[in-house]
Amino acid sequence: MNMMAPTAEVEGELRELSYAEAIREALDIALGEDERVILMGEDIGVYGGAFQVTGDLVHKYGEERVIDTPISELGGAGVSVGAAMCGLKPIFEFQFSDFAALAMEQIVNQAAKVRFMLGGAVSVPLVMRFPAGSGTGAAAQHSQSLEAWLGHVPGLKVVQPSTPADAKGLLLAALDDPDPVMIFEHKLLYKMKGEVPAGRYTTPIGVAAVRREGTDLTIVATSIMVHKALAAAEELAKDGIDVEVVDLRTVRPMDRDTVLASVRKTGRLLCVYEGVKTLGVGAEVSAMVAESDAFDYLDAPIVRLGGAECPIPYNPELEKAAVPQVPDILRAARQLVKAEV
Amino acid sequence: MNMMAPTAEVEGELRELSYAEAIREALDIALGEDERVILMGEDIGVYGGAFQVTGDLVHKYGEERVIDTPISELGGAGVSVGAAMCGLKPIFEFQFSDFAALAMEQIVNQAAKVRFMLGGAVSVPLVMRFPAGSGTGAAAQHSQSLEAWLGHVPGLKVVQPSTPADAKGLLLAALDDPDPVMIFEHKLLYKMKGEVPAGRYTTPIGVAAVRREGTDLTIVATSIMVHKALAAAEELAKDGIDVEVVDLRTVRPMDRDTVLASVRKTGRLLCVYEGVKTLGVGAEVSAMVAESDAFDYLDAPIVRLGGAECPIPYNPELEKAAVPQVPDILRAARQLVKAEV
Amino acid sequence: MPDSVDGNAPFAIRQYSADELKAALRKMYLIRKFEEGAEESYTRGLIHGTMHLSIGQEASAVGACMPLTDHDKITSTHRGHGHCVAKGADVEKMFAEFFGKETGYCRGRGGSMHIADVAKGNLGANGIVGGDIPIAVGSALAAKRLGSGAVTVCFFGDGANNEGAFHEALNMAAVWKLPVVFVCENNKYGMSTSTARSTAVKSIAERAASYSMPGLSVDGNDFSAVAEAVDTAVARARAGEGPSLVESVTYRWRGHSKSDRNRYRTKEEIAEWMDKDPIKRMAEMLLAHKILSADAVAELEAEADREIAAAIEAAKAGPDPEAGDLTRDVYTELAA
Amino acid sequence: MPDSVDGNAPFAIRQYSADELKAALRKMYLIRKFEEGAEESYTRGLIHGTMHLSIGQEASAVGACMPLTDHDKITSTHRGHGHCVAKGADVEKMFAEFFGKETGYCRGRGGSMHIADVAKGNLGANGIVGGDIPIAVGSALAAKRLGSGAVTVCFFGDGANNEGAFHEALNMAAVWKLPVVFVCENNKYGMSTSTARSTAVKSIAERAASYSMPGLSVDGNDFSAVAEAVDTAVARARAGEGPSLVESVTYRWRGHSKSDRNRYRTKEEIAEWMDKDPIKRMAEMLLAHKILSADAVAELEAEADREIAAAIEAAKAGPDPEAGDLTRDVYTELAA
Ligand SMILES: Cc1ncc(C[n+]2csc(CCOP(=O)(O)OP(=O)(O)O)c2C)c(N)n1
Ligand SMILES: Cc1ncc(C[n+]2csc(CCOP(=O)(O)OP(=O)(O)O)c2C)c(N)n1
Ligand SMILES: [Mg+2]
Ligand SMILES: [Mg+2]
Repeated sequence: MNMMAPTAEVEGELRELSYAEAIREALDIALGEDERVILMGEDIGVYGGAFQVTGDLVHKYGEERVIDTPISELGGAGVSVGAAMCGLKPIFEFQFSDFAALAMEQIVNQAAKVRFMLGGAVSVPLVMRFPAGSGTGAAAQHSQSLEAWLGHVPGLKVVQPSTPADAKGLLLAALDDPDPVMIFEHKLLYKMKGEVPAGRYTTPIGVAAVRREGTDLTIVATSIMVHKALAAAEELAKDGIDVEVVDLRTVRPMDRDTVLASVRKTGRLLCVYEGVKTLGVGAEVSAMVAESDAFDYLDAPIVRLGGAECPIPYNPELEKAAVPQVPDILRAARQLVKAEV
Repeated sequence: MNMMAPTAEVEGELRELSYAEAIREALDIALGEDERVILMGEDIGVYGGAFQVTGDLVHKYGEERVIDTPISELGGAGVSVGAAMCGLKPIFEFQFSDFAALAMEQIVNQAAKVRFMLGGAVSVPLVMRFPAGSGTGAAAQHSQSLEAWLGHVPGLKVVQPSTPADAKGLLLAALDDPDPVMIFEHKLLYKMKGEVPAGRYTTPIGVAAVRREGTDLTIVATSIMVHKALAAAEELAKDGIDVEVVDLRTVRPMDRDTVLASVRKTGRLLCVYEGVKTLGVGAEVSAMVAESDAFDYLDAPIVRLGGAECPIPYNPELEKAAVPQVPDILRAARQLVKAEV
Repeated sequence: MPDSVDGNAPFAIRQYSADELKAALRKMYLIRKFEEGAEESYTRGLIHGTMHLSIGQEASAVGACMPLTDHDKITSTHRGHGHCVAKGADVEKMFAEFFGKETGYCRGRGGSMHIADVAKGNLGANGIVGGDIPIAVGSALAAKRLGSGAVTVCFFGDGANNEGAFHEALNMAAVWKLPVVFVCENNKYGMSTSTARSTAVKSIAERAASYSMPGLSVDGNDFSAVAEAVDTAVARARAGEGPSLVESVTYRWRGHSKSDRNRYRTKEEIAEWMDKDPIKRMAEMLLAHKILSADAVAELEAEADREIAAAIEAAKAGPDPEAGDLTRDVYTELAA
Repeated sequence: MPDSVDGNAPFAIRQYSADELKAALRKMYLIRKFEEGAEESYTRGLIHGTMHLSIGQEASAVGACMPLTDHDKITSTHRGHGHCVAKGADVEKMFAEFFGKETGYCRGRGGSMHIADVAKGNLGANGIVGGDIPIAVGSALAAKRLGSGAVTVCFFGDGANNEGAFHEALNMAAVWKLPVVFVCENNKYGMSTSTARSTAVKSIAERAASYSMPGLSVDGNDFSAVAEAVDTAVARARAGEGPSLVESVTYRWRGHSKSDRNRYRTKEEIAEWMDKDPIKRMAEMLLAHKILSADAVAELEAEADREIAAAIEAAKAGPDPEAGDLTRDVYTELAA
């Protein structure tokens, strides 16, 4: 069984698509079925997006619906918030997730809070897409993984698809959601291929996926780290270490049940994520487990592999060293299965 | 022994000052001793600051050194970064920490990273002050505790003084630090009085303080929660529960040694913080302990009390319910000492 | 314009019916009395937090809303009570919000700084200076795309015009020719900081040129002048010709918020502006053009007093939110 | 101005010595060749990541730096190689940075997008569009406070002028009369988006009026015009009269970055601008005014070629950073 394939309930014919193509297909479906859907972002029109995600959609739907914004992240995000409050369903692309630092005000003080502050008088059906992560040699200001910031904010939902099928399904689920959903896409995944069902389907927000079943150790990984964890799991299987890999998929709200069930089974937990280790997503996964009844099942400390405590360096070797790699996972996993409380 | 008093090494005569007065005293010392120090912020001049922290300093040092900025948080923060790179030592006040959402770009992409990106060619000796927290009836956009965001960012140091003495000492330490230091001050503490040594002294960044020794349970608390934890500890002592209260003081770099030593001693950990529970500071404290050798000493799950998963509401009763209060700590602590792995 | 009206009369007299003008004056009194009532309630400890009063700025709020229907939208600021009343809100529900009641406009979750009346087109006050400007542009984008015909009036202060959001939002509104009117209420100070000390341009209306949109500065204490300027801008917006910037020069009599000690301005300056009371001016205009008698004006004022007193009492009696509802409305509850 | 110089000659001819002009042309060649070399190195896989070439904009970078000494500062952008060379950087250390070497300007940590030369007053390229504008104002604030006399030239693009940071920073610089010159290199596009589609004003220089500062638009391919405009602005800054905005209208011949397919502009447009080659124009001016002979120009170009080739070889040979140094320079190491 291919654990990376879409779940059984999905009916559409399966095709091999890249992650970027899968997102584009979701955008195409969204634009096609609902006039209220608009795309906003920098260079998403004729340029096709910095990572060619929007591609030719502007030619199909026109400049009025695939809107190139000026380089004005705060204002652009705010326009999308106002438009969402007033009947549109904007899908806003940050060219790099790092530039969200310019728009935190509108994302956090406005989009996330306006429904609550107004006592439920409005909803903000807004989707934002954040190309994130390192590995492209773009250095410190174009390589961050900032999902933990938004994961800290009530009012937002935050997802990190790791496969083409989920990239499509989560985007369509985000679109159906009446509240703001933030999608962190890893830039190195855009070219990754995988099976994607045709037609419309949604991948539920808030539900993790067990990508590989195992009994000795649970790895909870996010985004591109899911693939590294699976590669490590194959290696470890050769040593007789049977790893369960949980793809967290959603940072907020976190799927407590799936994570805890896995930890109860394996008794060991390794969290692998690319964002900076301190206060990154794995900190929450660890803390959630440590305060749950699954704590009693733990046979070893909870280990985290996160990004190094530095900005992402330009030099390619340093850049690789700044985020967890397969050998790091192997090392941590081997140590962890040896450990005994 | 008064555990909230400044540490023994400090020599200055002790006076009762409010937290705001202690900060002002530190600013006064800083401005007085070094011409390169400037203050920047909104309404910090004749108005004296929204919380009257800067007070009359503008009259003593002039408008050229106590600079009222326009309402331009991003630009103002950026000016302070540039000034710090070029020989000044700016102390920048955000009127409310919430407005830092407008300046995350300059704080995170510039101040935190420029030294690293330039291979060490510059330092950014910048201090930023963030009045934070709820309890003033100012609702969702004026009540947040966002220290976890900055705690996630390498290149920054992040502190949360809980006493007047530390407010002064940490500010002077921040000023001596060659790198950007972010100080989160709780608005409800500004009027709190405490003993403050006269003259110049520093409180080390990165060092937690054991505010109360105990053997049954460790509470790691931050900012105003330290006082709530101490109040709860007094209550619990009546029931024979002996609580150790650790004031974290610094979010980044976190004082691993002090926290772990306490947990090794008590075997039980409760984290209390005002920021939203998910991905808040307590998540890191918990995860740090859960992956350390102190894990072996744990006799119960690690419990966190953090802010509720909602924006801060205006209604005063709801507002109180949105952050941990003494009864919540009592309840959690009692449950925790009963728990047994 | 009724035949009987003097062609040289002010715009408002020419443009609006006696009933409309009377309703406008009534709203101005209601704002004034509302805020005095709010102030008194605060002093009595009925109100939590702080508040930002717009006493002295009533002509600006009411004048700017004259050309709007309930279908049109406004976005508002921390100093938003006037905008809210001007857009047709119910003062009892406003007080209920101030008192943190479940019956308030925001069910007690928002308070003064987030007061909204979405049904009447008020998308809400905003606690972030300049935060509402891009949101107003988004509202206008939605109106254009959906062909709703709605115009959005975006209120903000002189202080807000130095925020990056102002620049980015006005630029986009202009590039996309959106139906939005930017109304900058220049009351000379952003908190304690005067425009002279914070704003590198004489008149904020001049900044319109950076966005190739019309910019007009008017006496914000002159109801008719404000109504005329905004009317022209709204007509332009409705005609698909894009945004405008109107600077409404006015003054707040009270401090910035409850904690203000007024150290940055003189008593004389305040007194001078109190002499320019916009309500008095409006009443005098209606008297001069025989729209209302002195008695009718006095009766309007007395009515407003009674309405406010009754609203306070009724609002006080409303239920508090349930503690168990703390996290309600963080997300939209979906029907099962 | 030497006696022999024609009073009607262009500013640059009147203002600068032959040696200075020759050095300027040399820098322009060096930029061109540097970027061609970088491009080739990229194609050969020697360079990681992407790069933004300024070929076609050399007159703007070099012209704007003419009035500056090493004591003055610049802040630069993602398209910053030209600024860096213009401010006096060593091309070998620049290549070493591109190759991720320990010997690079940023010890291999920054790459093309963060190249800096602090010793020469280049505070660094910035990967955040508009990110350098407030930083430049901070640099100017420091200069004013410390009385250093330094002027800061802040480079940014037409796209950056729509960022809120632009507005906030220019406003503060004007209010505080700081010694900074804003040089907007308008190359007609922010990535794929033309100024017509993104910027609600004809000429970016017009936006200076919003900050009551002088605004001047010049032909950015005319070395002398750029030098003259910036020289005036620098003099103003040095005299304590505050900031200026200079718009330098130019064009980038290459795509925005390595991934650009040039779908948003025509081949004709590119060709038209290639005809306006600023280096050719500069050389012609120097020939016309007999500052240099054709042979001398050719020799300058050949020298630049040799210098670049040698720099690439030398840079390649530099050491890579140590893996163990990953977290070095996150914080300032204090001497024990
Ligand atoms: C982004 C932001 N910065 C600062 C504040 C604090 N603050 C609230 S109102 C105000 C002054 C606003 O001035 P102006 O825009 O002129 O409006 P006015 O209060 O005069 O009506 C300030 C500084 C805020 N709420 N939001
Ligand atoms: C804040 C931010 N937004 C977007 C980008 C992506 N980006 C890099 S360069 C660029 C175009 C900048 O245009 P302009 O300012 O005109 O400079 P040019 O590239 O033309 O030299 C964009 C959109 C960025 N780096 N930073
Ligand atoms: Mg004002
Ligand atoms: Mg450009």
